[in-house]
Amino acid sequence: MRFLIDVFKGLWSLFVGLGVTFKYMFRKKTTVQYPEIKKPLADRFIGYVKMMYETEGEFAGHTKCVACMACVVVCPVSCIQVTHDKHPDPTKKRIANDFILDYTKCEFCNLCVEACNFDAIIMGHDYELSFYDRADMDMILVKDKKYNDDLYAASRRQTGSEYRPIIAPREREIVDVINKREHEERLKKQAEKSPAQQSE
Amino acid sequence: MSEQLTHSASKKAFRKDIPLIDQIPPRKKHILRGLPESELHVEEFLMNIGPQHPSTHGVLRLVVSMEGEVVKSCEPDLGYLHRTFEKISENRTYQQIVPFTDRMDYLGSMNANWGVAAAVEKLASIEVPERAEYIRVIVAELNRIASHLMWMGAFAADIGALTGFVYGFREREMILDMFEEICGSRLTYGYIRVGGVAEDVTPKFIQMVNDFLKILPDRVTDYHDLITGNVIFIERTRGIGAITLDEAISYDITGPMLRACGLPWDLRKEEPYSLYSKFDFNIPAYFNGDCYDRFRVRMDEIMEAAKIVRQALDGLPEGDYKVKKLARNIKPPVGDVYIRQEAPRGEYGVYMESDGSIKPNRVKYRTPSFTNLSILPLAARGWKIADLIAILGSVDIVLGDVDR
Amino acid sequence: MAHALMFYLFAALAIAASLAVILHRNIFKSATFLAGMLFCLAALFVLLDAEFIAVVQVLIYIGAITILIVFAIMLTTKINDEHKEQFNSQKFLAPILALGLLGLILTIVVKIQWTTAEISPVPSDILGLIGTALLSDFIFPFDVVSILLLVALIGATYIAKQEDRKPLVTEVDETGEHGDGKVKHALHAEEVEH
Amino acid sequence: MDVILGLLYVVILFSLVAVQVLILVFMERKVSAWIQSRIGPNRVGPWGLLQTTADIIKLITKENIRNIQSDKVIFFLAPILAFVAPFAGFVTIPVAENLGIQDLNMGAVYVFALGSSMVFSVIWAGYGSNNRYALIGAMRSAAQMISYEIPLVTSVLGVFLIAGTLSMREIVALQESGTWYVIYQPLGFILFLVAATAEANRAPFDLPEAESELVAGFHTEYSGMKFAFFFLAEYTEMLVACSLMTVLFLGGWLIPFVDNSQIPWWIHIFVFIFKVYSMIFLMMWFRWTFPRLRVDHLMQFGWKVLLPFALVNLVVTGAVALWLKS
Repeated sequence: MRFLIDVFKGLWSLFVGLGVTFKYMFRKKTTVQYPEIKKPLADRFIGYVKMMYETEGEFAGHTKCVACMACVVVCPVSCIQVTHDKHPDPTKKRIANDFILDYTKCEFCNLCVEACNFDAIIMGHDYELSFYDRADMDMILVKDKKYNDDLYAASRRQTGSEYRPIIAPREREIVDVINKREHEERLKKQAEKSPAQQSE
Repeated sequence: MSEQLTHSASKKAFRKDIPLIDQIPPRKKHILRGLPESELHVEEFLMNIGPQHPSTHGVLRLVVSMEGEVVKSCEPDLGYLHRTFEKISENRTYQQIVPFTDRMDYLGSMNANWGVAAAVEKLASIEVPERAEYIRVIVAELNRIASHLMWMGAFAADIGALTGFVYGFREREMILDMFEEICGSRLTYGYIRVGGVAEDVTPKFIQMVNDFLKILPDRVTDYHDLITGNVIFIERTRGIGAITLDEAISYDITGPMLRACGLPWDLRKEEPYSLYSKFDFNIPAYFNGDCYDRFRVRMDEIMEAAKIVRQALDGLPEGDYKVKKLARNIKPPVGDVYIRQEAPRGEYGVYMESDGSIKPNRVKYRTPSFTNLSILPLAARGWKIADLIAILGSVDIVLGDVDR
Repeated sequence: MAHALMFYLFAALAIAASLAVILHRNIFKSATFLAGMLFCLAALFVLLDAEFIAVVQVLIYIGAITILIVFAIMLTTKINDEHKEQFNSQKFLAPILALGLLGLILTIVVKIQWTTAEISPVPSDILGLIGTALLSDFIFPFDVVSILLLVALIGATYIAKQEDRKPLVTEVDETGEHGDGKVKHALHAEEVEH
Repeated sequence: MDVILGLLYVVILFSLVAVQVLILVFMERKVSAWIQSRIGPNRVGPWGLLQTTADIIKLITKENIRNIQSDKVIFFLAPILAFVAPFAGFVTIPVAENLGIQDLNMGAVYVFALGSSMVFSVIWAGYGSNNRYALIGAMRSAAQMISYEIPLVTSVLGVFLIAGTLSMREIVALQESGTWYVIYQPLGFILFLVAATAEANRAPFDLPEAESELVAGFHTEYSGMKFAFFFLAEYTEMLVACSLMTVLFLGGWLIPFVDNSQIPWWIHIFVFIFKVYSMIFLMMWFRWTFPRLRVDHLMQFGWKVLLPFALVNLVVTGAVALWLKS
C-alpha cells in the first residue's frame, strides 16, 4: 500500500511540474531579440570611455582634458596613457594630445571617470566591444573634436561597425590617407562649384 | 518544513564559552556513505572530468577513479584560473583593490567588495554613514538572492532539468538590471567602496526592488513546484553526498553547506556586522547535510534575504552615501585586521596588514568556495558519477573564487 | 532461384560469422559477430516463412541475450585489449571433444534416411497454433521451463540480496559526539530520512 | 518489378521521414523556447522554419573527425545502424486505410525487435569511439534497453489480448467505433508511454547521453554527418514510438464517432499526423520539465514499478477478456 501511495505521490509531483512549465508556455516571453531591439540602458551604464569637448567659447572643439594625470594614477590596471601639448588657452597649462586607453586591460571600474576633475572623460553607453584584432583594442581619443569625429567616421566606413569610435595606431595612417584624399576631393568640388556660384 | 531549525533574532543561538559541538541538539542519525558495495568487482579506471566539461562550472579538473559507474576516489585539481589576486592587491592602493575583488567571486561581487571595504575601514578607522550601510545591506542581500538563483538554475541543470536553469536566470536578470541602474555594471560592480558606496541609489532602483520583492514569492513557489517537489529531483538529491556536522566543521565548511548539516551558523547572526543586528530574519538550517538540504537551505535563504531587503528598504535613512572627506590615498596606521562576513557561499574573510604606506603590506583572502570544495573527495566517494556531478553542483563553487 | 540464392548467402554469412566468433581475438568483436550470426539465422527463418520465430529471435537473442553478454564483457574486462590469449589449459582436451561431437553429428546425418516431405503451406494463424500447442500438448515442458526460470530468478535475487551488501553508513551517537569515525552498517537505509 | 517498387517506397519513406525529423527538431526548439519563456529560432526563413535545414547543411559540410585510436569499422557502422533500425520500423506502420508499405502479420513485434537491435548501434558507438564518456554512455544504454524492453512489450500485451491480432491494420480497424484502446487500457497506455520514452532515450531517461555528466554520452566523439545520423535516429525513434502509440491506443487514422468510410484518405493522414504530433509534444514537454534519473533509479523504476504494473495490467486484462468470452 505504501508503495502505491509513493507511486501516486510521485506521479502527482510530476504533474505539478508539468503544470508549471505549461503555465509559462503561454506567458509573455522575457527575452529580447537583440540586434533589432535593445534593452534601454541605465543612465549610469559603464561602456567605453568617451572624451568630452568644449562646446562653446573660443576653444570650442578642443578637448576638456588638461592632462592632469589623475586618471592615469588612479587606474588599477594602468591602462591609460596621456601625452600632452601646450594649451592654446594661455590660462591653462597643458592640453591632452593623445588619450590612449588599452581595452585589453581595462576592467570598467569607473575609477578614472570619478577621478577626473574637469569632466573631460565620461563612460559611454555602447557595449558592443568586439574586435578582430588585439591591436584594435588600443583606443585613442584626441584633442580635436573634428579630427576625432573624422577618425570615427573613417573607421566606421572602414570596418562597417557602427559602434566603434576606436582606431588602432597602425590604422591611423590609413585613415589619415583616406581623410586627406577626401579632404582634397572636397576642396576640388568646392573649387568646381565656386566659379558657378560666382557666375550667378 | 517542520524539521527546519530557526532561531530568534534577539539573541545569539550559541554561547561562546561552551564548545560548539556540545550545543547541538542530540539526535540519532545515520549518514549514507555511498551506494551499497557490489560483490562484482569490475575494472577500475581513471576518468578526467574537466577542465572543459559542462558541469565543472568553470575550469576545474577532477581526477576520478571509477569502478563501473561508482566513484572510488575523486581529486580536484585546481589552479586553472589562478590570477594572483592576493599579490596584485599588495601592489595597489586601498581604493584600487576593490575592483579586483569583483573578479574573485563574480557571482557575489557585492559581498566581495564589502569585505575589502570593511577591512580597510576598520584598519583606517573610517566611520561609514548610516545610509551607506543600509545601501550595502540591500545590495549585498540582493546579490545573495541573485547568486542563489543562479546556483539553483545551475544545480537544476546538473541534475538534468534544463528549464530550471533558464527560470533561475530570468529572475537573476531582474537583480542585474537593478545593479545596472545603481552602478552601471551587470557583473563586476565595484559598487561598495572604501568609505561608503560609489553612488547613491535612485528612486527607480527602489521601485525596481519593490517590484521584484512583489513577484519573488510567486516565482519561488514555482521553483518549489517544478524542482523541490519533483520526485525525480528528490530521488537524485536526498541522502546524496551527505556529510555529518562534525566532518563539516573539521573541514571548515561554512555557509549553506554547513547550515544544511544542522548548525544554523551564520555570521550575520553570530557576529552581527554592519546593521544586521537591527533586522529580523531567520537562519534556515536542515539536518541531513545532503544535496537536498543544501538546496532547501538556499531556497529558504532567498526568502530570508528578501525579508532583510524589505526591512532595509523601509528603514533607509536620508544622508550621505559615502564619507565626504576621504583622502585619495588612504594611509592606515600600522596594524593588521581580519574581517569575516557571510557571503552567499559561506564565510568570506579578508586579512589585511598595513605598514603605514598607501599600499597594504600583506593581503589574504579566505574564500568560501575553496574550503567548501575540499569536502568533495569525502562526500563523493562511493556514489555514482551522476551523484558526483550533483554533489559538485551542490557545493556551489565559483572557480574564480576557488583559484583566486 | 532468388530464394535459394538468399538462403546460400545467409547460410554462408552465418557460418562465416560463427567462425569469426571463435577466431576473433577481440572478445567484444566476437560478441558482435555472434549478434550478426543470430541475425543471419533470423533471416533464414524468414526464408522459411517462420516470421514469428525470426522476429522473436531478433527480439530475444540479439536484443537481450547478446546485449547482456556485451554488457558483461564491458563491465569485466579491458575491452580495448586487442590481443587476448585464445588458449587456456584445456587446449588439448577441447579439440578432442569437439572432434568427437562432430563425428557424432556426422554419423547421424549420414545414417538418417532423408525423405522429402510434403511441403505444407504455413498456416496463417501460426501464432494461435503455437499458443494452443504450448498450453495443451506441451503444457508440461512449458511449465518445467517456467519453473526453471523462476528458480533462476529467485537465485539471482538471493545472490543480489546478500547481507554484506548493506549500504555503508556513519553513525552519530545520541550524545551528539562524533561516532569515532567508525563505519557501521545501517539496518535500513530509510533511517537517513527523517 | 516488386523490387523496384519496394525501393521506390523506401526512397519515398526516407525522404518523408527526413522531412519529419527536420520539422521535429524545429518543434523541439520552439517548444523548449516557449516553456522557458524564450522565443526560439526565428532568423532563418519565415518564423525560423529553415533553421534546422541550415543546421543540417552545416553538419553535412562539417569535417568528420575520428579519434586515431578509435575502431575504424565499428565507429563507422554505429551511426548507420542507429538510423537504419528505427527507420525500418516504419515499414509496418499504417498511416491510413490503404497507405503503408507492408502490413506484417506480427507488425508490432517486428517493431519491438528492431528497437531492441538498436542498442547495438549505441554500444558500437561507445566501444568504437575509444572514449570513456562514450563507453559509460554505451553501458548505460545497454542496461536501460534490456530493462525497458520488457515493460514495453508487456504493457501492450493487453491491447493484443483484446484485439486478438498482432497486425497493426487490424488493430486500427477494431477501434472503428470510437472505442480507442486507451479507454480499455489506460494503465497500459501510461506504461507504454513511459517505456517508449525510455526506449527512445528521451529525457528524463536520456542517461546514455546525459550531457551534464557524460558530455554527450555515446556520441561524444562524433561530428559532422555521423553526428547528424544519431540526431536523426533519436527523432526517428520518437516518431516510431509515437506512431505505435497512435496505432495501438489512439485509433490510428480514425476519427471517433464519425463514419470513417465516408472520409477521404488524405484527411485520415492528417488525423494520424495530428495524433502522432500530439504525443511527440507530450514527450517534448516531459523533456523540458523533468530532471534526469540516475542509472540505478532507472533500473529500480523499470523493474519495481513499471514491470509489476504491466504484469498486473496484463493479468487483469486477460481475466476480464476470459470472463467476457465465457
